[in-house]
Amino acid sequence: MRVLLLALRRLAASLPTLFVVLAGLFLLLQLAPGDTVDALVAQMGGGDPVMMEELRRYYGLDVSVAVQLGRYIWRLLQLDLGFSAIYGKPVSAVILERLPATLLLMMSALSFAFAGGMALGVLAARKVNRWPDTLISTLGLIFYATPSFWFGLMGIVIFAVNLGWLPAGSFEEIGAGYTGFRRALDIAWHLFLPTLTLALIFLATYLRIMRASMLEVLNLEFVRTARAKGLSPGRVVRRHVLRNALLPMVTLIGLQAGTMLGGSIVVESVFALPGLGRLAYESVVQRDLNTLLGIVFVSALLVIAVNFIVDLLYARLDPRIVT
Amino acid sequence: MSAILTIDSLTVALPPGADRPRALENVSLELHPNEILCVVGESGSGKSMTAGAILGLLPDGVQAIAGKILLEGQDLLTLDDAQMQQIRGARIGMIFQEPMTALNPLRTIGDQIGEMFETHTTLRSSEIRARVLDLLRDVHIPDPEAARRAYPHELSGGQRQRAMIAMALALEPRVLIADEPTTALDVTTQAQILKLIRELQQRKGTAVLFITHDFGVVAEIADRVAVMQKGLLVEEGPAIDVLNDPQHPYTRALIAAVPPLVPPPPQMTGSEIILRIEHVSKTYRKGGLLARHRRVTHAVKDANLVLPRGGTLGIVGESGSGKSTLARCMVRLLDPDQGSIRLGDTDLASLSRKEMRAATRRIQMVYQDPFASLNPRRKAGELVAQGPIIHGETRERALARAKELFALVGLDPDSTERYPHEFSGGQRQRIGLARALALGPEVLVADEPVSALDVSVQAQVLRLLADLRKRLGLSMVFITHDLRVAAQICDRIAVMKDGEVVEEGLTAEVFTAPRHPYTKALLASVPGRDWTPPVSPDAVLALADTREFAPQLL
Amino acid sequence: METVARLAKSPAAIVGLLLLFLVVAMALTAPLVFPRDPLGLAGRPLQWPFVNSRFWLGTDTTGRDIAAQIFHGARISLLIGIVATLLAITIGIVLGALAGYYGGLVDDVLMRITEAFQTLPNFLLLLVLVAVFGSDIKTVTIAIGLVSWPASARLTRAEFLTLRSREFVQASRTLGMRDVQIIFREILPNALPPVIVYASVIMATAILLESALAFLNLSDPNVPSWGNLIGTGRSVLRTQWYVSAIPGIVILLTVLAVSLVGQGLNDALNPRLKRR
Amino acid sequence: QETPKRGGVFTVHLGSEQRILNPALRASTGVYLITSKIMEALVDLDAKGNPAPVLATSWDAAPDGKTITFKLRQGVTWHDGKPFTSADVQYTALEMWKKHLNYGTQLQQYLEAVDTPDAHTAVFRYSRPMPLDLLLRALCDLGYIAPRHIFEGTNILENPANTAPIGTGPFKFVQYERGQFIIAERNPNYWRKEFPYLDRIVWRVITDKSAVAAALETGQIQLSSYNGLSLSDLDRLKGDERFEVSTRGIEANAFNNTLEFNTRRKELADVRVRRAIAHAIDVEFFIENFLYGQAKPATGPIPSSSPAFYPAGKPPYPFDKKKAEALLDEAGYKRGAGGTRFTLKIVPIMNGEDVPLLATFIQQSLGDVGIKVEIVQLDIAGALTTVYRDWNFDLATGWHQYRGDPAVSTTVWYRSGSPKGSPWTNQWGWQSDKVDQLIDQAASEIDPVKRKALYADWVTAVNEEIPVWMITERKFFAATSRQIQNHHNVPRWDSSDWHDTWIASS
Ligand SMILES: Nc1ncnc2c1ncn2[C@@H]1O[C@H](COP(=O)(O)OP(=O)(O)OP(=O)(O)O)[C@@H](O)[C@H]1O
Ligand SMILES: Nc1ncnc2c1ncn2[C@@H]1O[C@H](COP(=O)(O)OP(=O)(O)OP(=O)(O)O)[C@@H](O)[C@H]1O
Ligand SMILES: [Mg+2]
Ligand SMILES: [Mg+2]
Repeated sequence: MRVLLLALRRLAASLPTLFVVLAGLFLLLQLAPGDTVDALVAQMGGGDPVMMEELRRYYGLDVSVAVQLGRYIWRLLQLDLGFSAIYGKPVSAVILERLPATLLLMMSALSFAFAGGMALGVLAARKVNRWPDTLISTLGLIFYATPSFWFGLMGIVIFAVNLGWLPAGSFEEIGAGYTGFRRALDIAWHLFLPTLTLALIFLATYLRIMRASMLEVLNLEFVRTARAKGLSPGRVVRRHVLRNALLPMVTLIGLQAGTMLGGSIVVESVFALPGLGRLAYESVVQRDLNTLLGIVFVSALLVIAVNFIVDLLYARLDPRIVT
Repeated sequence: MSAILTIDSLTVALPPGADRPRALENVSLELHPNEILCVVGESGSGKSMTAGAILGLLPDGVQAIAGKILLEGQDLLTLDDAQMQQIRGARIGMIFQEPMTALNPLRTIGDQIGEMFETHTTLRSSEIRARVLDLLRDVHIPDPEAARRAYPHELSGGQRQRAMIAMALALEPRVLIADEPTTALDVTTQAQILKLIRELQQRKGTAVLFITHDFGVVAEIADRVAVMQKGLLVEEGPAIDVLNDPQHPYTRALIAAVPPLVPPPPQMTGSEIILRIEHVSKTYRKGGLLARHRRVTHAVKDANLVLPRGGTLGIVGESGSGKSTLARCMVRLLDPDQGSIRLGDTDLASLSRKEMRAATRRIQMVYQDPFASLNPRRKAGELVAQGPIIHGETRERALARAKELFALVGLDPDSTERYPHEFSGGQRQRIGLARALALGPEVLVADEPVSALDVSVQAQVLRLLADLRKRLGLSMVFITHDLRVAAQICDRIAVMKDGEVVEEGLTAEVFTAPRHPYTKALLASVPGRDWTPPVSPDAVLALADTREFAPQLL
Repeated sequence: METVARLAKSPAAIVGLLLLFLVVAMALTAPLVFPRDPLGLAGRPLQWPFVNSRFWLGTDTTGRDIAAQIFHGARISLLIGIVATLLAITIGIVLGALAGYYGGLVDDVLMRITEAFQTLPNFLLLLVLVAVFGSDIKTVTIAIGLVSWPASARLTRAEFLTLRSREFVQASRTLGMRDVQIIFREILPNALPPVIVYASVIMATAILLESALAFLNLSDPNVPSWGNLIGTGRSVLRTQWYVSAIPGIVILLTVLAVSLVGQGLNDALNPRLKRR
Repeated sequence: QETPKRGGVFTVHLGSEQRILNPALRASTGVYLITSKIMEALVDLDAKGNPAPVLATSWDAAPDGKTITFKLRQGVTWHDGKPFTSADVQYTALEMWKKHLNYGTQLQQYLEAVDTPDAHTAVFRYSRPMPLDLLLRALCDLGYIAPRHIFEGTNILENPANTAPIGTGPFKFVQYERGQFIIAERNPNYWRKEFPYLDRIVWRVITDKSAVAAALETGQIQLSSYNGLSLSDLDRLKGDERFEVSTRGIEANAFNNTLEFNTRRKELADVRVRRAIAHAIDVEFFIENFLYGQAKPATGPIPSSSPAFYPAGKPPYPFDKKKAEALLDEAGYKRGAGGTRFTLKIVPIMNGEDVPLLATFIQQSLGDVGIKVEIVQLDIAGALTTVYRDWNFDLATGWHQYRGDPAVSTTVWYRSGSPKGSPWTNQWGWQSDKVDQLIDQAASEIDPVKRKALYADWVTAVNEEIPVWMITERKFFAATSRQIQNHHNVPRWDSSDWHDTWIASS
């Protein structure tokens, strides 16, 4: 109950930001050359002006920008994200269809990056300045420097094309009609390479932060206290260092939620995944304003939610924080 | 009585590039059961290194290269890590200086104390819980059950230090090492902790190696004293002897630098009031829009003070009592919520920002932290010249004046080209002073200007201040938490508690006949109040030789 | 000076500097080694590397010399990296400094704006900007700068928050200094080191962002950028994978170089690590 | 040939998400590829390319060309069980084709009424003569019939049947999972008894071209048509036994690479400059090296695959650098400092993989004759607006699709008077009375022989002036698994109903 209240309060606090983002984007996109009707006509391979004017009227593009914005906001206030021009369905429905793939991808990439980054960071910090540290840090730097889409492409070339071990794309085997566990397995198999691709750069970041944070905490007074108590080094790390060192990592999750969504645009288009990122790309190209704003709305909510969860987590980890 | 811990010709090497090659040189010490051995010395003399060497917890790159450390006959330097782990905590307990940082902020007190038993015994958790409660009771923490479940940040500094002591003594080690355990605490709390250590030590017969830089504390608690200087043990003996009849010149100098608690006879000051503070209040507000989340601290409540021209007004009080807040209001670093601050006939509190910028040349401030108060990216001379330049002086003239000021505060005038980090703490404090003086202020507000300095340096800076005051006719507001310092330098004293000025009057009167109970308690807590350091002027001169300061100022 | 000396001691930084030097050398010598227009038709499309001695890295789908594009592309990547980074950092520093120094309402407003930028996935914003303002190289560079500043603003703000309560800042105020002077002359030089270190991260990201844009066919086709080359190679990925692979490796090495130098700088500027 | 086998799932590549699945509202290959199996048109083309009956069984034009009567097939029911009647035809023609359908509104501009004397007769009445051959050829694409009872009285554009189509075709719509797949299953009550053979058709959305080949090779899809594969993959798969890669059965959908000139720009207003540009581009080289030979130089706006109209000829502007330079010099644009004569902006209209390649090739080629070219990269909506509404271009390059009859969508590229903003029409600021006249005459000429002659004149005229240069003549390629039988057996097979398609067991 208290958590719910907190969540609501947090949401209320972020509303102005959200509003600014949506209105700003709306106005920005008005400056773009062409509108959704142009994109539609392009897809159809042509059309005549009468029909185009008619479509503009239909999509409500024939009135002034101010009126359009006013209408949009009015609808938004009623929690209506509007109608998608590309898909001819309510935006909320379109987004809901695409959300699972993105969420799954983000979550698996995040868990992978977090767990891997943590493990490698701890290892590197404990062997600081010795060869495992050097190796891990170097790998981290290389991961960080790899363009993710390129890694994905090369992954496809090697693992899908040459070796044939992994699928080259898509979310699951279509029409295979798998259900239950078999389907989960199938999805996991399809998401393996995309997850790796998206996670790589974050893994590198987490690794670096974890290493630095471990080294920092290892220098703190209370670690000396713990050692003076006669604790073994392993125990010192487990019981005193780790949790403290995790705090900046947790903060980082919140900070990077937005970046990760951005990264999924590229990854989803490399692997042809039906996710929000690719939808966002398509709606920019197709000038589907409602869908794009809807995605921004949802992803902002997502970022806010992630940050909220991070804060809760932080408060659990750190008793000094009162929520 | 045979020693329980013997340090025999211990030499500890520092890594290349450190300020000296050896942290400890040929140090020999004995610690007997049921005694408190105080190790004193200035910062960097190697006190902490001694403790670290005993526990085998020296920093990376620092190594014991010669000598022995015998604990009940066993040489600790020959033990491997696993064996040392058996000894740490179980046979040697340790208390550190900072109660804020020495406890893991993310785990409860009970958990951290219980860990001692988990590590070294096979007790069951219910037994551990009972033992922890007993320990907390032993160290007189109010409501031990609550304290057990509390996180460190939920306890006060004194309570945390009690918890540390409980933890160190959990397994009743024969030896307890305490590295400046009371330095970070207020005097009243310090007095309680010292009493507690004494009490527990006597009850359990523990041998305590007590590290401190404060001779007052030594006088309060020590059975025997060892004095260290730059890694060498220069003097050792029973407390009474060393304190009252020090042999080594260094010891003599150190002790001479300790200000006596008895104020000197009052100086004559005029009756003209230069600074008058009336009904000043300041409240800090923090936090969100919702009333529940707002945090309000009434840092200063209706303060009234007067500073006579040419006089020094001391403001004393415990941490958080509002001393700094009041000082910042005086120079308008903070805008007081209400009240007036009359400097001559101007009310500083009512000036606009622009007017205040012009008025800054009349009232200047000296800061506590010699490291943080100087911009590390500016040359010393520039730092001093900055003020005049801002107020319209030409650059050359201001820099020339800076050189004069350097000489005035006892710095080499040629050092204006150096950067702050190339000076020692005391020297930096002199730069800060020169910067404040450069504008020729009528009033100087000094917020704990000597608290961060070693006693010997502190003595010099205090002397310098007194000297300048006489020569330049400065009026000064002097903030300190050290009553010994206040006694020596201030004509008038104001005692603050929780934002209020609870007592104000001539120093001699306040010290000899305190009226407010809080003032009484404060005075009663001063460590070693019964001991009057023997003063010998030659000792002070001897100390000066060990420093690089210009001797004409002493 | 000291920093440079310390930088020279770190092997990672040396490797980074060396790689960076190579990239810069490529950028500088490009017009000498490959005087012809790198986008001009050089020969038959899709020749494999090391087959034709005239095109030792082969040709792409439009018959352009890959090696020439790699060399000339170094200029583009460096240009984008440097200009976008300068832009991002300047915006970040100014906003962060104002927010951190003044606090209160100014801070609230500026941080709201920063947050707004951070809730929006930066790549998405970049797409929108490019869709709106077109994709010539200037626009792309500015757009990348515009989406990259929030982190540096936060960093600067955090530095200012700690520094503004430092005693030396208070001292400047009690000396009668004006806010502008305090912000830019007293605090900023002290707040700069972490921001400079972070600049390397921005620069690395900027190079990656441009290549991702190019990969989606949204960067400037009139310049020989590495990302464009990867993008063109995508359609022949299964057969002539080298078209994408080569520029990818070059981007990797460049970004690696920038990060290594950044890390070296970090170590050199971080006082805590000085003693090691 | 084996005997056809019933059953099986045919999986087809779909290259882009479709906003709408109603071919009576949207004429595009993307829609046909799916919905032509579900909904049917009045007529379709037979193997020889002649109009063949589907929902219309016969047709007849009045001598004045203003009245055309269709007899409709009897006993056909919609997928929801309602009977198909002339009311459906009337409704679709007047409410959809004439009002909403792209190209349809143009085609049916002069349609005044559709009379329904009985349930199986529909009489189209025009205010101007309508050539029967034009109408029939156009109706293959623009003649799909939608169920009146579903649409009538609703907002046509928002009707759910637009994305869950109900038709009379051999397959019934089952499911559309956005971004992923569309499924249709066998219609047991199809009017061609015993047909279709297939149980199911699944269209998989794969937007990324490089992923398509992998899907094909791993058997995830069995057909990718309309150049859904990249040129290099098409080339590679030609050598693969498992697939047939050819243009067979897609002949009706020819297209050209184009180069549009904005004649508002003074240099380009000079026909010599336009010709010089055409001469400067080595089309053969481009085709050979960039298109893997999958094209030939065009001889004019009417492709050779359209025998009813194609006037034989040679490519009008063969590659000749010297001549190009001479023409430019003659026009007064001598090479200036750095060898540059002038600079042009080219806007690629990205509706095909080869468009950016051609833009680059044009840039390279014109650079050689001293014309500096800057490519303006825009996404397709941006490019269309920039070229067709804002006229903010010097050159543009994209595709022209020929739709069976020049009058459907080709002549508008040359005819003046198209409203500003209308894409793929003459927005080049170029006008010729002679050409306008020829176009208008041919559009209402009901004698096929005379029509062909008029178009031949027209081709000569526009080749002379080249306001737009049709550079190459191309056909779409499809890659089909050899398991699939009876595929590409009619000229617009991919857009046909697939009632006789079946899958051989491997
Ligand atoms: N980690 C370290 N690496 C190198 N030298 C060090 C390190 N820690 C301390 N030193 C040096 O060792 C010497 C002794 O330091 P130590 O900490 O024992 O002094 P201290 O007497 O405890 O001083 P303080 O009163 O300031 O705590 C000093 O010269 C100091 O500079
Ligand atoms: N910037 C601030 N915001 C909120 N509260 C503050 C702030 N500065 C000080 N306080 C609070 O105001 C009270 C008085 O603080 P102040 O610094 O004046 O005490 P002090 O007597 O100088 O203590 P110390 O001896 O530790 O320096 C304390 O409770 C402190 O926590
Ligand atoms: Mg110490
Ligand atoms: Mg204070």
